[in-house]
This record gives sequence, C-alpha cells and structure tokens, in this order.
Amino acid sequence: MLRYIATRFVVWIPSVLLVMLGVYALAYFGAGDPIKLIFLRAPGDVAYNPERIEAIRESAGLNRPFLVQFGSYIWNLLHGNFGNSLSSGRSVWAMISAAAPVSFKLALCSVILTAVVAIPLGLIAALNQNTRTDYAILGSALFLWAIPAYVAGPMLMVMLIMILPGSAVPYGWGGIFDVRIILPLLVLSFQPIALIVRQTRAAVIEVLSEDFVRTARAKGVPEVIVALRHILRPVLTPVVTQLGLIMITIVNGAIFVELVFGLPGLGRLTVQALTNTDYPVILAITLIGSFLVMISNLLVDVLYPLLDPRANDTRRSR
Amino acid sequence: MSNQNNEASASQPQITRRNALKLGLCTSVALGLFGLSARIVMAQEGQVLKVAHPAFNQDWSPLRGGGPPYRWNSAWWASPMYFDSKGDLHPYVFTSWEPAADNKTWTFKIDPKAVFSDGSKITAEDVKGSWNVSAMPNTKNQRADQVLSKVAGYADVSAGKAKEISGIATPDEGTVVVTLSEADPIFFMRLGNHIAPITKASQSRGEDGEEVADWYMPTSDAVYSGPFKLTSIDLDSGKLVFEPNENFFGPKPKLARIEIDSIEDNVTATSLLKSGEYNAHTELVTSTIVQDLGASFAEGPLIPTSQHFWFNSARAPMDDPKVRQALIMAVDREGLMKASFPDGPHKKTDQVINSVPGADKSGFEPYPYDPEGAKKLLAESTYGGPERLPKLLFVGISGPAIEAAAQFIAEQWRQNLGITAVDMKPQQDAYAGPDQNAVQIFRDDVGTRVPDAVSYLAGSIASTSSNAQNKLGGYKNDKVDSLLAEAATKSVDDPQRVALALEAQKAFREDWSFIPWYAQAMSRWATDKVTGIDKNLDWQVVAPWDISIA
Amino acid sequence: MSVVPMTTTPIEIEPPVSLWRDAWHRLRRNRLAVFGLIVVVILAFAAIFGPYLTPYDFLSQDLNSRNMAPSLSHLFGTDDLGRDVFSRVVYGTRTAFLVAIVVTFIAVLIGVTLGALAGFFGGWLDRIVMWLTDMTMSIPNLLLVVVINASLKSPITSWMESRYLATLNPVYRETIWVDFLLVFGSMALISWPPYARLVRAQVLSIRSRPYITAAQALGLTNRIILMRYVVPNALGPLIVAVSAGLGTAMVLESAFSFLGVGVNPPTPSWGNMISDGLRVWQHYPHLLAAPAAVLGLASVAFSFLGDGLNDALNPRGAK
Amino acid sequence: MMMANDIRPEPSAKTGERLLDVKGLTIEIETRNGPATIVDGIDLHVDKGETLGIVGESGCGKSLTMLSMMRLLPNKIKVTKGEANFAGRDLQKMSNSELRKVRGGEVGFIFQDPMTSLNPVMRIGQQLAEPLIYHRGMSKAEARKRAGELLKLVGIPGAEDRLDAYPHELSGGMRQRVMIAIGLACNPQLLIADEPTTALDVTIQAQIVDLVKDLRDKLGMSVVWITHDLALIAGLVDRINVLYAGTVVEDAPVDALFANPSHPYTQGLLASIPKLSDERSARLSSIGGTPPEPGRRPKGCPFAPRCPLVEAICHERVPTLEGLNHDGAHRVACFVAQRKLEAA
Amino acid sequence: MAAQPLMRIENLVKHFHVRLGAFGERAATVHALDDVNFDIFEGETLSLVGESGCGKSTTGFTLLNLHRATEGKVIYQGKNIVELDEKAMRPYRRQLQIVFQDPYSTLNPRMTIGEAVGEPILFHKLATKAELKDRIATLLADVGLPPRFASRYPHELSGGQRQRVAIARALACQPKFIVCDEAISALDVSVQAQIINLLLDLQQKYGLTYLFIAHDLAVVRHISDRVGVMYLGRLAELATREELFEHPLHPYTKALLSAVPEADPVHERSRKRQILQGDVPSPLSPPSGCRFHTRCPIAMDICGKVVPEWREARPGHMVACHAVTEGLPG
Repeated sequence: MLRYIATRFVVWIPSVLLVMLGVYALAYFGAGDPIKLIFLRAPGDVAYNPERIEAIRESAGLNRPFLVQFGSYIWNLLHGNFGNSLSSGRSVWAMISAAAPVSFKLALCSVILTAVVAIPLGLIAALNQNTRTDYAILGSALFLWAIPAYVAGPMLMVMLIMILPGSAVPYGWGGIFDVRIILPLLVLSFQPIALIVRQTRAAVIEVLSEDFVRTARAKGVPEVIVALRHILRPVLTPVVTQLGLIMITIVNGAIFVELVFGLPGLGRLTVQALTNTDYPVILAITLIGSFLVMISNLLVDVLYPLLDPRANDTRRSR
Repeated sequence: MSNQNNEASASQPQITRRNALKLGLCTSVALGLFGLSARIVMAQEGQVLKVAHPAFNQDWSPLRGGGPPYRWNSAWWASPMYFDSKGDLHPYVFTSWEPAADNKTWTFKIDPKAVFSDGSKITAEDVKGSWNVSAMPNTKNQRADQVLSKVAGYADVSAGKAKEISGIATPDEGTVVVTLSEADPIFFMRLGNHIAPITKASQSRGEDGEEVADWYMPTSDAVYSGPFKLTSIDLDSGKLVFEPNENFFGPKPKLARIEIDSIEDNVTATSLLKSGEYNAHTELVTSTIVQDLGASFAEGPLIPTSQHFWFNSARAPMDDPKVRQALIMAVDREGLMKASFPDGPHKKTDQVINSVPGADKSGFEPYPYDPEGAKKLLAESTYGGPERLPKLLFVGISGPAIEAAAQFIAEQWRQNLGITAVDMKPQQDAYAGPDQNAVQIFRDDVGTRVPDAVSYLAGSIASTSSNAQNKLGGYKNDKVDSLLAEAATKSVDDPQRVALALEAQKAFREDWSFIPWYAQAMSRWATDKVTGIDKNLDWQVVAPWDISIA
Repeated sequence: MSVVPMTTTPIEIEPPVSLWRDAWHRLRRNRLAVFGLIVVVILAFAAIFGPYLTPYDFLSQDLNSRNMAPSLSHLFGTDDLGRDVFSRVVYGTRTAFLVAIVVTFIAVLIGVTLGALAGFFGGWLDRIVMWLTDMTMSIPNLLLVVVINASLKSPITSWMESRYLATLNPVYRETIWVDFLLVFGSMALISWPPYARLVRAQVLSIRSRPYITAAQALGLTNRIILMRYVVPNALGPLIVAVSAGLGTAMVLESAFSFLGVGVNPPTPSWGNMISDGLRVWQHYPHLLAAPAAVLGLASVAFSFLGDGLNDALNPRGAK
Repeated sequence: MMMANDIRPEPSAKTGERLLDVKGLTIEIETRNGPATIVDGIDLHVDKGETLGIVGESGCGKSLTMLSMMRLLPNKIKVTKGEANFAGRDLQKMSNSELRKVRGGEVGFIFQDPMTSLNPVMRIGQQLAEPLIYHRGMSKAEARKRAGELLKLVGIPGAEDRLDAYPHELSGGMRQRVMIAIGLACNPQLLIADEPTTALDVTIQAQIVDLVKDLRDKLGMSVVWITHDLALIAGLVDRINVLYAGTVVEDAPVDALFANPSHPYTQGLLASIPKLSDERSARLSSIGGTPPEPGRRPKGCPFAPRCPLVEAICHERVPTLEGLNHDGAHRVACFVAQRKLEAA
Repeated sequence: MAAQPLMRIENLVKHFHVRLGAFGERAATVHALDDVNFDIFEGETLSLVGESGCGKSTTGFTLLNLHRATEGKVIYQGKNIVELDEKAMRPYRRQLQIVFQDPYSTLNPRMTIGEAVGEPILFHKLATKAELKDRIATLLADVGLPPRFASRYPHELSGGQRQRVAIARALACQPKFIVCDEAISALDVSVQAQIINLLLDLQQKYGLTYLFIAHDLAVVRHISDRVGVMYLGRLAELATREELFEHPLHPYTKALLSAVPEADPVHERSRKRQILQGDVPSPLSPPSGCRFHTRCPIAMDICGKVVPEWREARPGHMVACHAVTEGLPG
C-alpha cells in the first residue's frame, strides 16, 4: 500500500508542475502587468511615471525571461519559499498557511455534516420508496440542489440578521467551534447533501434488490438491523467514494461561501489573488488545490479496501 | 425508578448509545445558545466605532497612499498639515510653512509638542526618512508622486538610482527645508494629507533604505503619531482595533475604540448597519442605499473629484473626431444620472472639474444632447454609419451604478445611432497590460487633493497625466499643455491661475474626448448617531478625535 | 424447410418495439421525467422563439418605470433601468441554452474523443488520457476559468480588432462570440473529464460484453465493431450524462456570472440577473426571484430528465 | 415396491399433520400495464416430516409462491388472495414481528446463489450468529460458539477458523454449506430450499443434496425443495408438485409421478430429459413453444397452447386439481388425463 | 471416422496474467489451460465436460483464437491458426463459428435479428444485398423462426428464440465447425431439448462439426460422438461416448458420472454414490503432479510429484492417470 501511495505521489508531481507551468504561462503572457495594475488603480491626479514602474519591475525580478522566472520560482519552492504576494508583499506561505486550515476545517466539517445528514435521509427515503416520506426527502434535496450557494448564502444571512438582531452575526471566522460557522457550513453542505441523499437512495434501492437482504429478512433479523447492517453497510462503500469525490464540489463551493460569509479561507484568497493578478498566490493555490484533490482521491482509494473486504481479493487491472 | 432505568440502559448498549446521542444534541444546543448570548452580554466600555470595511486588505501600511486602508490613515497618523471640511488648511505636525520668493524653496517648522505614541519627539529626520521611504520604488506608494514629484532629487529615488531625496534638508531637529526642481506655489497644499505620512523613520525604513516589512504592526512595537494607535490586527480575518494614543499631542479622542471588520458583501454590510451592529463603513455604494439607511448616511459635500467616461482616441473608431462627437451627442446625460444615481448623493456635471475655485463659472459649454445631429455626424464619419463601426468596449464597469450608467449609454447608442456592438468588462485590470489598446471607453474618476483647478486638470487632461496616457490613449493637446504649464507657475491668489486653467479645459472640450458624468459627493458613510465624522478630500476623517456616538 | 415443427406459434400481441421506443415508453410513465421534459421543451421554445414573442424589447429602458413590481403589463416587473424583467428572463433562456449547448458540446466532443480512444486502445494512450483527466479535475475550477479568460480574452479580442480594421471583414467585428467561445470554452475545459471517464468506462464495459466477443468471432473488423457495437451501446449513458450536463452548465454559467466572469451586460443571462438581483433583493425581491426561480426550475428539470432517461435507457430488472 | 435399503419410511407412514397449508394463493405483480397475475390461486401443502419437491420451469412461480408467502419479495409483488397456514397460523394475517419470528426461527431458507445471498461485507460468523441472537436470544459469545458447531455440522473443515472469513474467501460449495447452516441455525420445522444447487457444479451438487438429506434425517424437519431439475430430487423427496404458469398441474408421490406421469406437461418434461441410460437417439422429444408471460395467460388451461392433447374444452375452462380415482394421493389438473383415467 | 482430423490441437497452453490485491500489487498467473492435446474429426461432435473453471470454455475460445494461446498449436487446414493476426484470421473466422451460453448478452441489443444475422453475410460477401432478405429468411427458417422475426430486437424474444438466433447467425457464415460453449446451459429443460434437436438436425443437414462444451453429462452423452473430461486446465480422459460412459478409467470421470442424478427415484434412492470431498483447487496455484490428486480417492505418492502422461490406454481411449494400468507396456 505504501508503494501504491508513493507511486501516486510520484505521478502527481509532474502533472502539478505542468499545470503550474500552464498557469504561470497564462499569467505571464496573457494577464496584465501586475506592477502596472497596482499603480494604474490610483486615480487620475497621478502623473504617469514609466521610470518608476520599470524600477519596481526590475527590483522584483519581473523583467527576466519567462522560463528563468518560472525556474527560479520552482527553485524557491523546493526550498520551501513560496515567494511574496505581489499586491501586499506578504509571504505567500503565511497567507496560505493562514487560509488553508480554515478551508480545510470547513470542508471536513461539511463532509461530516453531509455524511451524518444525507446518508440516513437517503436510507430513510429508499426504505420508504415512493411514499410521502420519500417524496418529502427527495423534494427537499432537489430544492437544495436547485439553489446555488451564492443565492442561499446572502438570503439566509440577511434573514438571520433581521430576525435575530444582536445574535452572533454569521460573518467572519472565529474558529470551527464558533456559532458563526453554522450558517456557512449549512450553505456549503446544501448541494453535497442533496447529491449524497440522492446517491444513497439510489444505492440503497439497488442493494434492496440484492439476495443477501432477502437472506437477512429470511433469518428473521429485525428490520432496523437489516437496514443498518445489511443495507447501509454495503452502501457505505460507494457512498464514501462519492464523499471523497464531493471534496471537489466542496472546494469549489467554498469560494462562494467564503466570499459571502467573509471566511478567510483559500476560496477568498483565490478570488483576491485573481482580481489582483497576484500569481505567486495563484500558483500556490493551484499547488495546494491539486494536492488536496490528489490526497482526497488517494484517501478514497485507500479507504475502499478497508470498507469493502472484497476489494482485497478482486482482480484489478489498472 | 431512575436507578432501574439506568441499570436497564447500561445492560443494553443501544439505549446507551441513544442517550449519548441525546446528550450530544443537548450539549450542542446549549453551546449554540451560549454562543448567541455571549455577544449580547459583552459590555460596552465606552464609545466604540464599529466600521465595516469592504475588502480583506492584506496590507495596511500607511505608506501605500491609496486603497481602502488609506481611508483610515488619519486615525493613526498625523499629517504635516490638514484641510478641514471647508477646505481651510490647519497646522498639525508642521506649525508654519514659508516659501522663498521664487516658490522653489520651502521651510517648514515642526511643532515642538509633536510626539509619537511612545512619547519620543517627532524630528525633522523622521520627516525626511518617511518621505524618502515613500519614494522608494518597492514601497509601492501610489500617490507619492503627487506630493513629492517636484522635490529636487525625487526622480532619482523613485527610479531606484538614489536612496536619499537630495532636495530635503534638516538644518535642525525642528526644521525641514525643501528645495523643488521647479517653482510650485501650491507645494504647501500638497502636504495637507496622509499620502506621505510622517512615521518614525527608524522603524519604517530599514538599513537598505527600503520599507521594513510589517513595521507598522503592534507586534513590531510600532509607534504611531495619530490620535489612535493600532492595538491589534488580524489580516486573515480582516479585523483591526484602534485605541486612543495617550501621548497624542492634539485633542483627546472621544472614542474608546475603533474596530474595523472586513465585510466584503455590501448587502450584508447594509443589514449590519441597519441593525445597529455597525455604525460606519469605509465606502458603501449601493443603488438602494437611501432606502436602506436613509439619505443622511450617504450624503455629504461635493468634492473636487468627478467620474467620467473617457474615450481612447488612439483606438478605432475613436480616432475619428466625428465618431466621438456623435457618441457624446447621442447620450442624454440627464437620463444617465437618473439611471445611475437617481437619489443622489452625486450631482450631474458637464465638465472635467468641479468643486474647485472657478468650476462654477467656467464658461464650459455643456455637450448637447442631439440624437439627430449625432446620427448625421456618424454618417459623415469615415465609418459611414453604425454598421461598419468596430465593437465598442467599456472597461471599469465595476459597480451597480456604473453598470447601469454604461448600459444606459449603450442603450442610447443603440436607439439613437443603431450601434449594437458594445461590450463591457467589470475589470479594467486585464486591459492595463499591453493590450490596453483594445479598449475604447474607460470609466474612471479624476480629481485633486487640493482646491485647485490647475492641479485637477494637470492630473486629468495634461499629456503627462496618467489619465491622458492610459485612459485617453496618449492624449496630447499642445494648447492644453502650454496653458496648464503657464497656470501652474501663477501663485494661488493670482486670478490668471484659474483663468488659464479654464482656458485649457475649453480647449479640451473641442477634442470631444469624454462623456461627463457626475461630480462626486463626500459621503459620510456613517449612521445618524455618529457625529464629528467630516471628511477631507482623501475620504479620511478630518478630525478623528472629534468622532463620537450619540 | 423448417427443422423443428412449432407446435403452436408464440403469442404475439405487441408490434415490434425498438429499444429507443421502449425507452420512450418508460420515460413517458415517469411523471417527474415528463415534468422535466415539458419544462425543458418550454424553455427551449422560449430560447428559440421567446425574444420574438415577448411584449418588450429586452434592452429598451424606461427610466420612468424603474424597479416596478410584477403587474399585468410587466409580468415579472422591471429592473433598475426600467427594462421588462420577463423579456430579459426569456432572452436569458437563450443565453442559458447557448451556454449550455456550447459548453456541453465542446466538453462532450473532448470527453468522448479522449474517453473512447482511452477505452478502446488502452495501454499508454489510456494512461495519458486518465492522467490528463485527473490533472484537469485537480485544478480548482474557478481558477482555471478566470485565468484562461483573463489571459486569452484580450489578446484574441485585440487580434480580432486588428483583423477587422485591416480587412473590414464583418466576421471579425462581432466579438461577442469570442466572449462566448472563451468563457464557455474555458468552462468546457473544466467540464470534459466526467464525460471522458464515463465514455471510457462505457467502452471498457462494452468491450468486455459477450456480444463484442461474438462480433469478433464473426470476423468483423475493429472499425465495424466500434461503429456498430460500441458506439450505439455507449450512447444511452452518454445521453443521460449530457442531459444532466446541460443543467449543470447553466448553473455553472450563473456561478461565474456571479463572480463577474460570465456573459457581459447588456446581454441578459440568468447569472447576471441573479447577481444584480442579490444586491437589491430586500427591496425588489422580484429581480432576484424571477431569474433564480427559472434557473432552479431549469436545473431541476434537466436533473429530472436525466434521472428519467437513466431509468428509461438502462432498465435494470426490466426484461 | 419398497427397497430394503431405503432409509426413509414411506410417505404414508407420516403423521399426515399439515405443517404448511397454502390455499388459493394468488400473487400479482405491478407492471407498467397494471397488475399481472403470476400465481393464480395455488394450493399446496407440506406435512410434518415430509419432503416436498416443487418442480417447474423458470417463471412458473415456484419460488415466488414460497417467498411472497413469507413476504420476502419486493413491494411490487403482492399476495392478493388466499391464505397460507403455517402450523395452524395464517402467515398472511400475521403482524410483521410475528412473521419475523417465523422466518429463520421456525422456517429456514436456503437460496439459489450462495455468492449473492450472503452479505459480502459481513463475516460468516456474524451472519450465522444473527438468527441465534434474534430468535434464541443468545449472547454474542454463545452465538459464536453455536455458529462454530453449526459449521461443523454442515461439514466445513476448520469450522472455528472460518467464522472470521468473508463469503468471497470461500468456494461456492462452502458458501452453500454456510447458507444451509444459517437456514438450520434455529432448528426450524420447515426448510425451504430454493434451487440450492443450480449455481453449483455436478460434484458439489451431489455433496449438497446428500448433506441436506442427512441433516433432514438427523433433525427431522420438513423440507420444500424447489427446482427445475426433476432428476435431481428423484431420490430426495417424498412428493412432487409440478407447477406450470403459476398453478399446480400435478401433485403426486415421487414414485407415482415418475412411474405414471399424468399431466401432458409432466410427461413432456420427463421425456425431454436426456437420460444417461438412454441410447443416442436422433432426437429428444420436446415441448414446443414457450410458457405464457405473466399477464398474458390464455383463457382456460394455461398449458393448452402447447399441449399435444389439447381439446376444445381446454381453451374454455380451467381444469382443477383432482385426485385420480385409483390413487387419491395422485392429483392432476387436466381434463384429458382425468377423463382417460376415469375411463380406464 | 476419417483419419485426417479437421483440427489438431497440440500442447495448447493458456495462461492469464492478473493483478491481485486492492492496489493491484500482486501479480499472478491463472493456469487456465495446460498442455492440452486432441484432434477433432470432420463431422463429429466432440464434447468437453468438467466443472466450472476446468478450462473447457477457455479451450473453445483459444482454439478459435479469441484468446491468444500462450503456447501450442491449433492446426486447421494445415495452418497453425493461433499464430495468425486478426486480418489473416478473418477467412478462418468464417469457417469456425461459436455459439455462446447466454444468447441475450451475445446479441447486440441495438440491432434487429435481421441485422444480426445479415451482418456476417454481407461482411463475408456470402450474398448480395438483393439476396440478403431471402437468405435471412432461409436461415431463420433453418432454426425454426418465422421470417417476420427479422425486424425484432433481441429483448422481445424468449431465451430459446434468442439461442436460435445465435445459431442462425453462426450458420450465416456457412461454417464448417461450430464451438457450442455451454450453448444450452441457460435454457429450461423443455427448451433445451428443442435446441439439442435443432443442433443435431443442422449437423446432419450441413455436415457440421461441433465442439460441444457442457457440464451436463446427460446432454453430453445424448449428443456426442466422443467426450473429453477436463479437470483444472488439463484433459483427464478422452474417449468415444460408449467407451467413456461404459468404461471410465480416470477416477475423476468415475466420480463425475456417479454424481449425475438420474430421473428415477427408485434407482436414486438405492444407488451408492461416490461423492468427491473438498473443492476444486484454485487455478492460480494448481497442485503439482496430477492436478486431481488432492481430491482423488486412490491417490498415490507419485501422483503429487509427477504429471501423469497423456496416453492411449485402450484403442481410441486417452487418459492421464498413474493408477490406470491398462495399455501400459508390460
């Protein structure tokens, strides 16, 4: 297994390098000159001073050839130096290391919340297939599915401010155990919950027609135990796989939630870096994002045989 | 009986689990309630100004000379002099300013009582060091040019060729003598702001002459010169706290604290202001602000800043004056205001300048609204009509009011001229690079920090201005340039100064290069309860020590 | 000569039914899918003919009737420039469909090609395609779209401009489609991996089906097997994915519009209208409700239709 | 007629006490064309200690009857009419919790495919312990001990070690032995074996048949063995019911059925089995056509369209299961057979 | 029986390389087929029997080159066809056909019966387009289906009808040789009999040669001329039908015959069956020596060490067992 993980890691490195090269190239050749951006945002009463701009460009090393710049960037990266933000001059590593835990905690809690809420709901819906309970659960899931986070977020927030004046304003970050986290967490989890409810339901319905469920019933096992042990357990494997993949959805959704709720996570940092064409930050985010996705995929792959004893013996032809 | 129950449940693992679940649920509900009430319980220890800030700024260095953090510079830094809301100049760190006869050498005296927050004196060396570091290329001070560009030796420092501005001399601890490279009768006015603030040079400037990273943070034991000092700053959650500076050499502040929280979303910020959670905002522009927070929230005096749509005449089809004229004449500017700021606080304007001496009787003839004439002009142009016109691209369409205005203009062109190929981008950033030429219309503001028409026009239509270079497509009108150059040499009380400037503006009119939009009002951006929050031309509170909350 | 005498003929009541028609029958019985289908058809109709049928021009402004509440004359009210919201929502449908079709078409084109190649030929080609897929999926979506947009749009636009000025060829004049192509091309660039994965999995699974072995045993060439056996059988799941993908693309567009990287005004798109409406929804809720509801409806409808097609085309348990 | 080495006493020596008595059971399935009858008023019974074979081709409703009677089938398939009495209680009227006590406790099941019928993600020991825990109220440790004994009983070598194995780690034959152990865990009065050897190889099939036979004799329970293979159960069962299209067409003691098949379907079925002892003949006799699909049952005798002896009446009326006059235990549902025998 | 075989199988070996474990970290080899030798004569029905996993289907697939043989030769018309690439194989494909176990999964669900049957005719240019319709009708009639079935889809047919279509499709190529891979195993008893009859009729009509792969000994006995018994990838015994069923030599054959139930209750109750203990070992690690020795009731020391020779114990009766002394010199 360790070898497998190592292999995945080794395969990941060139791909992320390539992606970063691509992003770097796009930023370098396409996007505006970051130095100009900073200075041209000053209102009109500033005289145009090309010399000053060139001086800054030179001192930042931005007038070197493309590959040299990229090479030195990677070289610094290998030494643990992510460089400094072009817009604020702060160390990119400091920015990322402050933002990443926020996003990470948020995503983790969202996955847990999704699992805790969605799997039982999906199970209940499937067990009551085509009844009112089923329709109610499915309907709610669809409703959640249809409301984008950037619509749900602001609406819920303003409603809360208006309905409960003086209560903790659901804005900003006070740690994962802060009450303010409840609303963003909910909004972030709406779509994953909707997705997992539907997938759990479908998976359970499939398992329901399996012979071994009939066997369990034929043994006289109580329905609750049948549902939990014989139906839910086999369903967990595909659902957990989905939960892993849903990390991507959550990472993407976090951008909106972090913007709306003022959370200092990677999503907000991304938008900020993009508006500032701050490519040291963009590159670092690309690296971190790709790493997170790789890890969550890997986690799913490693978790799979733990959840499904069959996986150890089935033949895989990869 | 409860005992029995407990025993029973102990022997059955499922029930224990359920109890555990219940307990967990109760705990989380209790914690939630506690968290909710915790906010209410928090005691008021004096007047606290809670400010919503529209951006998560990662850089609050006072040396930036721009950006949202700059709006609060006056709270923690003292400037050489300051303008009040009526435009009168008052002494602050400098008690006197004397030009030599040729307006090229200026002598400034520092208030002997002026001290930093640690009680140490503000010296001439601090002034010189602060200005030097502002000029350094890596400092990225956006507006340093505006204050210091005429000081002898500034150009060398800003181009990275020197580390000390040669034109600044410090004959003694309390005196600063500045030599200019050219005569500037209004040089003293340029210092009445926080663009190049006076800091403790030993802290802000490193041995290499560059700005020391994070020098202004409380964690760096920074000292401040303003009525407040920064006591805590959390860049990642966007929270800053200012508390009174006990050693401040001016009046004692009325506030016990200023808290600045980053709240990017305007609708959220509005709700929080409405609910009383916050009482001020750094800059809040929404189309429903009057309905939301009342007219008094956003109102304020007009200031010498205005927003216009600038034509890039280097770019087709703007290279044809007839096209430009047609495009301007096809827009009903009354409607433009109605579409963008129907309820104020800004006012429609017809010319480049406003709110500076001479602006009210400038003799600038407003561009007419004449759809028929416009159509005819377009037909007479080299493009012969709307069909062969290349697509018109707007940039800088970054807010709801601006978007409404741009869409109104586009619709006017469509209806009056039949032009359909119009596109608008939220950001001008992407077009600031080598491909800037793709853009025909830039929305941007021009203005001045001093009540002076020459400075205003020099920064907007003179060929050396960033506006002319970047927005007007390298605009150059020799007549405008020479008139402005001549006006700049006239002293402040010379009527020729204004007259020449207005002449230049009239000359600019004939080039048909912009759609005038509005004259900007200086909004309070504070609730009714907040008093003493008058602002200067930099949108900074004139006298932060006067702010109080009713 | 009939070798085995049939004692009696088998009972035949129904006329021959093709699988597609059978699927159609199953789809028709699925109430939710029918609902989805009806909504999609209405929306498609609105996208094609809507702009010609609405009472107002989606662009014409009336500054005297700004932000009006819904009424009989303005079904969904008017916006801050006095434009009829109903007409704009209808025109937004066209934008949404255009986006959805362009994005999905490009994504499917890339995905199907790569997925089919990977699945059919396997080996190093498969490894490269899968690597590419994983790589694309591991970059944050928004980042890719914004960076591509920011980087490529202005060079292309200015190239178009210069071509236009040099040739005066009207082809180069309208750069709106460059906008579409770029915004949606970049969206497609992040949307193709699921299609590639699906098609690859389909091809792999079809390749292992006994009827492929049977076809090989008949001596048929690979090309015939691919065209007559693999492709038609992989089509069903692909149709399902495309149906769901159309809805996803619409939502994606609105998300990017919210962040300011979507369709540029004054062209109405649901995303633009939603993000505009979000600013004023406390005062003029209709400005948010109308586009958000239509987007939600469209998203749900496509999702229902996708689910219905899934059940109809992959009838598990149905004989 | 009796063989000396026949281990089993004659069926007639049985107490004759009804253990399971199914009367007029009708089962319908919901299809997209409305409900379709799959099983139409079926009658069958099992006496205490008796082994009944139910034979029929796929889709004739042989498994359905047994499973839906115990409410083990999806909601789409429902018993709409009739009763099924087990030890004097009507299974159809039982509450779910009562029925649960019957399932696995008084009635054990063995299913066709041991691979899919065992939970793939649960250890054998746990699966085996479940009925013991829920019916016998055993603790986990007791159940585990008993599970080990059960595995030994069904002849699994190294039984104790196998308790922690997952189903996929066992061979097909071993898995089916586990299934049998589960079915027998609570010493049921009735064991329902639903095609338990169909998925197995010939040699393994023989092992399983012998195992069930031994256990039946050892534990003295009744067995219902559902199969499509007449030969397989020839030496195993006391009585055979032949099913066609959801009805019992012939019910006879095993010897009588093989010696004197009376329904034309039974005759056709027997004739179409190639026998090892036969010589290679040019052709086998076969039944033409295919059985009717559910919901498309012809009027009259369901076998009429395929019947070589068909008469006009067969298309008109449905024949009922009548005892033959020379032997009341041998019953057949065929106008022609009944008339022929009456005439004889 | 003609002396010249239609097809000669020499030392055929087929190994599958697989990866095991959750991460595919273990490589392993499935010994599906090891050193198989036999001849198939023109016009005969040769059956291969054995339990699942014994390699009988693999034999069928390998000798049609649907699986590429690891080693060995399949000589047909003087050519070793396992060496041919797909293009060179194509003319042989027409002559060598196969009918699979599950007719539903071997028919393309998106093609009508007519298309399925007509496709090989057009592909191998066995008829013009104009003749096609008649040709399809004839083929369908040959397998006992009315011509109107041509416009139907496989899912509309019953299992027996589908198998008839599969046979018609094989016949469309005008083959000489058909592998029937468990072709009747999935069918009901009464339908099974119909298909067996059909196969026998067609053999007579077109002079076909069958390799009949099955596990049902009764059916095999009914249909075969010669029967081969396979165990775990090797042939255990091969003889004419009468010889094999009357005088089985290999202990495995004996056990297999003994396990087959007879449709005779009296006989069944009385007869003493020899029941094999244990399971078939995994083809991933087959036992050394004689592969049957782990379950063999008469296993000797040598059986675990030496692979028994494939030899003719009686005229035309091949066997591989150390315990069989018949036909040994001395």
